Amino acid sequence: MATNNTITVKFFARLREELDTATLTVEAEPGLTAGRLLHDLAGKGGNWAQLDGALPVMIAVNQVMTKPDKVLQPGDEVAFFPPVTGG
Amino acid sequence: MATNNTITVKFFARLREELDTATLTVEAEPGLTAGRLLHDLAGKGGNWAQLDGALPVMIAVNQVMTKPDKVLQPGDEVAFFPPVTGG
Amino acid sequence: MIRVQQQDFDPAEEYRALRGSGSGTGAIATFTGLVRDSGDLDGVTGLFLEHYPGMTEQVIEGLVREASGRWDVHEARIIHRVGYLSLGEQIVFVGVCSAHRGDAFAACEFIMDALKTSAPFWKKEITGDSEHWVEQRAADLDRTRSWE
Amino acid sequence: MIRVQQQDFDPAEEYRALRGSGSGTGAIATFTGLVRDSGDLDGVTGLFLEHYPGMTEQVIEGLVREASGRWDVHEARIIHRVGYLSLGEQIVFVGVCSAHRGDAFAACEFIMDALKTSAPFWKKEITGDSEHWVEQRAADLDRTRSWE
Repeated sequence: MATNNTITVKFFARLREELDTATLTVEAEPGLTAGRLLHDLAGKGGNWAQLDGALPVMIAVNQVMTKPDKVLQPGDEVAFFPPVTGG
Repeated sequence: MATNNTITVKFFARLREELDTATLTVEAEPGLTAGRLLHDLAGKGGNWAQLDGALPVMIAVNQVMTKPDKVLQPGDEVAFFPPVTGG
Repeated sequence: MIRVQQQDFDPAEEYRALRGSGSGTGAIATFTGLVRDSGDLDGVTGLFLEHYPGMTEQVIEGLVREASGRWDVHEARIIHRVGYLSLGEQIVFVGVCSAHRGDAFAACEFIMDALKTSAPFWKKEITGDSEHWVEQRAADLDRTRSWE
Repeated sequence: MIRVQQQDFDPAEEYRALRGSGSGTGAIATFTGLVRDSGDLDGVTGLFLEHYPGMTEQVIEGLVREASGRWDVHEARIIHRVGYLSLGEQIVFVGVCSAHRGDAFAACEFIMDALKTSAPFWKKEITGDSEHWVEQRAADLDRTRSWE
């Protein structure tokens, strides 16, 4: 879980596999949006570059689906994942 | 079952109860339609009078739903019943 | 599989049969109707169900053929009970399996709707001290016409 | 009743629970999804299902609340499996009971459609020698939007 001034980031399914990452922790900067965080992560290059628009990425903050302009707060849990395919 | 020159008439549900008749046999007259037979039976009076339009009566000939203008043949089985209510 | 019978049925058996219909089956939709305590009358304690033997089975076979022409139906299983039934008892079962859920749902609901308006069954509601032949509901006819 | 679990389930148990929901229940609609041999790929031998623990349950609870607001729903029971599943295994169960069949069918189909497009589950198809994350189908999104 995130501590005081951090945000927990989760990845699922194809993203989890291709990024080889289920969870990571980032600093909570004032005004940071979910979309900006996604863009920053894409800047790592390699497979991470796909986060910047190549394929649709869904966003949930604190387990509720949300839009990229959602501002993140310290302690938030933000998840990025492909469109869902259950049922 | 009907013999050579007769038609078997069946009643179901409310009609069977109110007419106190499950089955009867009538002569097969040339050109007799199901609707005409219904009208003739209504002529018996009493509870039979309801067959002449007071309440909807469905008609099946040889177990297939049909319209009143259907001409009956010797050996046919004609059934009169209220709108169905199963399921 | 079409059965008209007095005795009760087990939906679990029907489900097992549908599930065993082949490796292309991805979707099983079922419907079961029960005797409930209010219909045309309140305080219903039971039903009496009459049918037209022979014609009933033919009509239901026709409904299954029609559903199979409109949707991908791997198998349909239909059971309708007749005779006296008490409150809470099972009246009717319709189960359909298909490759896809949309077809399974549509065929199951179509057959169930059409059973109510096309198959020669008649239902009499029984309360503590009276009996009453159920009238066909305009809403049921409308539901069936909505499939046309 | 909402369960997300690895182990198999018995639709007959769920049906019994729905049937026991009260004397006003006249209609029980159920849907079960199975692993079938052709999806995005042919020759599928199994699936791997991943989910987002916690969020999944919240989303499904929301779908049940929404269905209950739109239709007469006495009870809804939903089970979705996760992990590795083989060909023919049960994936998902949705069962709804109501006074009336139209409500039972509609709520059951609505929940099932919305599960496919709103609940955080992801499906990977496995064939003899390859794996493939299933892509969301436009048709599934269209089905869900048709309820709006």
